Amino acid sequence: MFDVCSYLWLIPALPLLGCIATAALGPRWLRGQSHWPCILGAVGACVLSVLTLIAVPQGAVNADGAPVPYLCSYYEWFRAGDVDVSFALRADGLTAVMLVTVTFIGSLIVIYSVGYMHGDPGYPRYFAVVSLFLFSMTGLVLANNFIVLYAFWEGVGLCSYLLIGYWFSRPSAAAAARKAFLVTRLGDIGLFLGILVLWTETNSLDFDVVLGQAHTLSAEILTIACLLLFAGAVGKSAQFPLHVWLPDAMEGPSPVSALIHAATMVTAGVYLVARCMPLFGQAPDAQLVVAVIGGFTALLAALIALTQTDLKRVLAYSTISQLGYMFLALGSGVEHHRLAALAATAAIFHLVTHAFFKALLFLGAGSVMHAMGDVIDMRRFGGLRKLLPVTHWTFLCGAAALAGFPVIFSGFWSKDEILAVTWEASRGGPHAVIYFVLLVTALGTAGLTAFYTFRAYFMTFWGEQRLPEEAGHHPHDAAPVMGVPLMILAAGAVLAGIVLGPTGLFGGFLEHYWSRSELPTRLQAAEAGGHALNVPLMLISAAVALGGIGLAYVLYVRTPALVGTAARMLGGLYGWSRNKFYLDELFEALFVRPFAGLARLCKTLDQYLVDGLVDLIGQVPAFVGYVMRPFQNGLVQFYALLMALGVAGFLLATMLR
Amino acid sequence: MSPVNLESYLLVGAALFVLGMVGFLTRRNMILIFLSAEMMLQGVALNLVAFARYHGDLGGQVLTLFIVTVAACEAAVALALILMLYRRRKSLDVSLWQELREPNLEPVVDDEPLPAPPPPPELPHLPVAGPKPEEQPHETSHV
Amino acid sequence: MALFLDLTDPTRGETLLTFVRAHWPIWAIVGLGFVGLYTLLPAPRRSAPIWGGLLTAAAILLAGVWLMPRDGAWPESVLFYAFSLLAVAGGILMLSQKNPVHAALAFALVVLSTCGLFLLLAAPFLMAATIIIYAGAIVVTFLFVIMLAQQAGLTSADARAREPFLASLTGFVLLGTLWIVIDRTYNVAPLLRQLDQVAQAASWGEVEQVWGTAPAKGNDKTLPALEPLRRAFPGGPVDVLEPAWSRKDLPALKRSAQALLDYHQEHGHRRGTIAVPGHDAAKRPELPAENVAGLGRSLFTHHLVAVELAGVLLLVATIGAIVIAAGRRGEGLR
Amino acid sequence: MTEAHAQLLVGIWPFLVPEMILAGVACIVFLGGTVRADRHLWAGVSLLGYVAALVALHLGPATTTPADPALAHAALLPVLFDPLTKLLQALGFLTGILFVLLSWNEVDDRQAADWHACLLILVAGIGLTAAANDLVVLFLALEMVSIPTYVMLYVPRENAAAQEAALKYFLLSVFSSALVVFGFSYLYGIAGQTNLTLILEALNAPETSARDIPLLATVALITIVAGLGFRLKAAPFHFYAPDVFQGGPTVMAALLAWVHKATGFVALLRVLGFVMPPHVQPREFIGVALSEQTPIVFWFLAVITMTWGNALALVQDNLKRLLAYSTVAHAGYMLITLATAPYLRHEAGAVDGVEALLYYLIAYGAMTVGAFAMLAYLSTPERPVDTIDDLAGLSRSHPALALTMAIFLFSLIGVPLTAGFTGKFLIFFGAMSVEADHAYLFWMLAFIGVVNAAIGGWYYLRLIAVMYLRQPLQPLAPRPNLPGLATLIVCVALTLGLGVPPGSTWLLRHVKGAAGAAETARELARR
Repeated sequence: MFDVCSYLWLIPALPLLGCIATAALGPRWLRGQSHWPCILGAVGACVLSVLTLIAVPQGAVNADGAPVPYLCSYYEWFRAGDVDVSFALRADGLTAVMLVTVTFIGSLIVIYSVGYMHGDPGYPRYFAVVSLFLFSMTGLVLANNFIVLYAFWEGVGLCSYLLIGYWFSRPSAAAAARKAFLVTRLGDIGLFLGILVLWTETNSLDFDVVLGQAHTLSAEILTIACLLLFAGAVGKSAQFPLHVWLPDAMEGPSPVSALIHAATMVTAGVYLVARCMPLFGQAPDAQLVVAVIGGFTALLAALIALTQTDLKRVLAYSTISQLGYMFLALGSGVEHHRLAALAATAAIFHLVTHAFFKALLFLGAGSVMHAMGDVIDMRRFGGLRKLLPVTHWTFLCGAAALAGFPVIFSGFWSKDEILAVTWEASRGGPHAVIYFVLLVTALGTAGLTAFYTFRAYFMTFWGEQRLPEEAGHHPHDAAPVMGVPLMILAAGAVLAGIVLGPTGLFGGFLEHYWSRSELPTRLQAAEAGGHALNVPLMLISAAVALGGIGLAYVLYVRTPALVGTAARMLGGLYGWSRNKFYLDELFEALFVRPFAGLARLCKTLDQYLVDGLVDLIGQVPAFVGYVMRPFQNGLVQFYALLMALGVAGFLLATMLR
Repeated sequence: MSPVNLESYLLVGAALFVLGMVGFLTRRNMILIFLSAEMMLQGVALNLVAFARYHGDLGGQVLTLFIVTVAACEAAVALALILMLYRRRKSLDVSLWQELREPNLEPVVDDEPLPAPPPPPELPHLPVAGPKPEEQPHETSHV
Repeated sequence: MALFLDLTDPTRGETLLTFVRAHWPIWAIVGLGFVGLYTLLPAPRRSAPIWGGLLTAAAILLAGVWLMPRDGAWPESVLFYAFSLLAVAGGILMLSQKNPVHAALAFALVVLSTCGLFLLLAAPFLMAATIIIYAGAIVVTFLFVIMLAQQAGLTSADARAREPFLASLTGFVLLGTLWIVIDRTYNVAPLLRQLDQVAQAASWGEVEQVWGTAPAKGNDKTLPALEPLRRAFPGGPVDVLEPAWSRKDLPALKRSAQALLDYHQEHGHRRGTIAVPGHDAAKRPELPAENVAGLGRSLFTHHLVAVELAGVLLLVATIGAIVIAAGRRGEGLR
Repeated sequence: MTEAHAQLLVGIWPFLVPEMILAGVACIVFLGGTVRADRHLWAGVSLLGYVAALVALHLGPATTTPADPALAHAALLPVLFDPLTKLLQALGFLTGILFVLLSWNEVDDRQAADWHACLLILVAGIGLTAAANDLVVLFLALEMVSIPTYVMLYVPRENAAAQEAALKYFLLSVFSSALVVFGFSYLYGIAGQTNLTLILEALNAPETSARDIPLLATVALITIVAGLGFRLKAAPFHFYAPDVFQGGPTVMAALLAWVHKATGFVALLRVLGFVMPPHVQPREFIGVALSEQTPIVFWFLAVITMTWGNALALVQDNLKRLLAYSTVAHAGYMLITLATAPYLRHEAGAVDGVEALLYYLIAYGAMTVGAFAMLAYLSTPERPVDTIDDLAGLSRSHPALALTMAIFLFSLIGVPLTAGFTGKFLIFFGAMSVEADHAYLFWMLAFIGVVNAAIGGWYYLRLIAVMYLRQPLQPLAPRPNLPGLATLIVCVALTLGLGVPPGSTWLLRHVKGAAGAAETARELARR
């Protein structure tokens, strides 16, 4: 086995090379073959990531018996006094897991894109930017200090901007790209300031140093720093109130939605908080904020998803909701370091499984779109299960995983871990009640998730077959280049949970790294040893999930049959029975209305209040510019007047001090 | 020691400076604007010479001398520049030069009309032999 | 500057109100001038701005009274008042004349009166140079241009001032502040008055009326007037004042105040002199009598570099003016 | 006039050889221009002039050193050659070379001689501004930068817009120099000396309490900052910039954005005493820079400037106007350093305000000159590049040029790996590491700066998006232009090279040396 450092730099470098090659050769020479550099880069990075994953546990161990991360310093960026920023990469358990997830899913999506983007005029551009994204994302994960992390953080934001606006000729795409950029940039301000605060307090930017000094910082500073860092995560991971950009980001190509806005980039915030767990673990107030925002976002996004008719938007809101889950987990790691480790592990576990099934769902949605002639409104098609068998089955796997279908599917296991962590948090500590409320919310959200997921599934694939005109006469299922990645992802979505979850493979691998001494030491050690499966909680969550699925089934599949039976039995009341609407209405009144009303309320609030607020923040500078414009009226004497006023004002003000 | 105190000279200097500044801001004739700037420099020169006297140091006079020199340089450039600008717009009004400004702003124009000019003096009745002097067209308010 | 309020010494903090109130005569005079100037500035109007003229004249007069030294009018004082009246009046004329030719001539008047002031200030060479360069060259050339351009008569632009209100308001604030700065820096009369009151004080209460309550023991608060006194009497026996004050020793304090007054008498400070930190006023050098030679020596030794620079500048300006006016131009540069 | 002083006066001439070369070459070019109108010839000659000046600078005497105690009053000379001067001289000559290349094919044969000669004089003025240790020299050096600018703004083009730009610049420049000299007159009044060292010494006389300057000096501070703020393009003294940039030649916009800003800042450093000559005996220098009032003034100036610049840049469509407002915003970031400089602790190697300022100035020069050079390169008379829309689809037609422009813009945003990021990093970290009683004020300043930088990102990114994400309206057809290309290459190399080591460390070492003189002053002030 080679030394890890000898190939670690290649993981970002290969996609970068791919990007350069595609950009340089693509438009002129490669054209339709522009995907090759990108695929090679992604697959190469994936192989190396797997190597890293294998190598990491075999590394040296420290006194506590925990593996020491590989730190590979390649290049000193700049040194200004005691600030020393170098291009050091870091390989430890967290990094390795993230790397494998990013590069594996990235590779599959790149391959899928070959079919999906076929014939698009911007083909080379697409692959160049996707390569650039992989470079930035792997760099972000590998960074060993905050500034390098920040650099790549901006890099992924840029790629996201370019890819959302990929079909720039559509005004909606341009607007969405702009919105995404502005809104995430708001969060980035917080991140940058958080880094500044940490630097002024610890005089270092290295993860090891900063996190190792966490216990020396005062509680206020720690809380402020954590909240600022979390602001960056809120922006990037689309949490309330900065979540508004993500649904609009669906203007980009579907594989992009799958890769960036579901599986990888949006999880950067989760990664950041997990990476800084030693800080957060000692700032319970900050963690409470994280948990509350996470739980609230999860519920809010799920409620909004209930009424969406755009398939990709349903998935986008579900992404926001699932990210909320992850933050809920991260915020629950209070009280003792064992729980902090568990929390981070649960969040990352859910991140991994979510990456699989959400990428799968988006690619499935893309496949549907592909077949339907780019129509994505679920009201305009239906009953596609015969027509698109591959898409249907793989989508079903993804939906079941997202809904948390018990035992088999991965989402069940990872979601359960999150619930377990929150349960633990609600058993003691100052904010136990809040955590208990959050637990209940999370359970409710799980039911909603199951419902809207299967609503989308049933509306798309069940019922009688309906096709929009745009689909043409013979819509075809995914070609092998698209189908195979779907199947691989489906396998992952099914198996990842049961293989890694209950067996403790994942937990064992990752917790190992968390139990290192850098985690909160001033907190009491946990009384409990290894983490046992919380069977009652599992049962409840399974019941909730099944309930949601069942309700969706009844409402969107069973009802016609129900109505038919009733009509036959009550022969004379045919006319009445023809109006199956009554039943619909009844169901609506009983079940759907309350939720739908809530959902509509949330949506309205979201659209007008939060969205408006965020838009307002974006508009403020432009408005200020608008107000200041008349000063620039072209009259040289007016300019001189303003100068003179400036002098007089400054002079008077200095006198008055 | 002069019976007139430094304070008085400084005040006159400051007054000239401020008057020059106000002139710079209000007069619209390019030449007068430039002369107003020169008046500001006169105020500065007065300050410097007064301080030089007060401190018994020639440095202030030297600086004044150079200020006068530079003013002469600027006057040369100003003269050439203003002549060329006059050639284009046929006016010394600085407000005619406001094409460069923020887009979608209206130009600033004089709205208030000038009061009616005093009636032209009675022309002496000329004998028929001489050409009748042409009426001067009245300047209308512009830009 | 509320943001920085806690940065500042609370004893020195001033609000706009107290700042204006403390110097109300100055603000009143400048305010008169402001109103007068505003009405005098060219504007489309029917009658001559007589009121503006009166107000401005009153402001100038009041300023003159304010500046008038207490100890009699010397010939030099008379000349100073004459020249500065001419200078300021010329400046106001230049601002208010609608006819640009008259305005330029008013500027010539300003230059000539300034030159007179230069002469009073022992700068004959500068006087000659300024007359030759400004009045002789610049003003005449510009008059030439104006007359060339004004063949059609007065233009509407000359009859209008740009932003007269804001401009004169700016001038008002600026001049008021500058005057206060000058007054605070160079006017020792208030300090002398304070010292006199202290020297004549019959009880400690009278001292406290002037300088406020003395600190309790161990308090490190200093005499409020100490800093201005130090500035005003460099080298003078200022430091004896403070111990006496903090001990509340009235006789000693009166003695010290009297000593300072005597020092002031002896060193011939008049109202409005002094305040050069680090320079003993008594030993201040006088300007050399031979102005031209002295200037020449200074220019060609210490300031030789500057002379060379000025030469280069003149060259560039000359060539620049030729290039601009003669024009070897095209549309080359974007 | 003592013998030693006379000796010293004679001794400064060798230091002035580079400037003399430039002035001499300028004379030759001025004269020659009347005989031959050939832009290649005169650009070549002035290029040789700059190279000769650089060589002379390199071969010439080193800095006036403090080694000899007899030379202690070298600080009383009207010009000073310390590391800061040397740095600015070298920078100025390099700038000259860059601008000769940039304007090589941009000026007509007929004006080439006058143009290049004026540029030579202007460049000589840069070094002299940094060298000035006397109000007289400083004033003349500043005018040496201004007067050629009037000519250069006017001469190349004879259309109404260029004339208007020249007029506005000229009038306001005269106004601003009047403000500056008014401040100078009060500074002179405080000390009775025109020598800057003596003035700052007088400001720090034992009678004055620490950190408080006389009222006259406060007035001088405000008027000088206002007058030089005109050059820095600090709000509210910046109003001419958008109009002049839009109406004047692109090359001049680049010159105004970088050279005038640099000279303004260096003049501020000198006249306010941010940088003291190294061989001044370590007395307790307070100067104006370290007074209580100065940081407050710069605090507000920085906030107003960056906010104003960024807010108005957001609503611009004209490229040169946009870059003008961007230059205003960048002046705001740089002003942060002047507000923080007096408070920065100076631990071994920490970057203090003056160093950060110099670093950012140089970085900013590379990127902004590059951006303007790109506009000049892309523009042709038939197909001018005026508005943002004109850049549409640049990535399609000229991928390499689009990438270059993107690099400049990224650096202006402050994206990591570019010089702009490193510079911003130094500025903001400097503000964050203030350890005074009121450190929170500087944290606030840094916060406002970061928010502004974030807003600023938007309009630069808009340009990138237009280049990369839009169809061209009418394809650009830049003429092949070797010197123009060379300018771009130099600028992009500097933008990238100075952002990462070894470039960044190299530059930091140099600016540290140049600003090193400030160290003594600050150390003493903190005691």
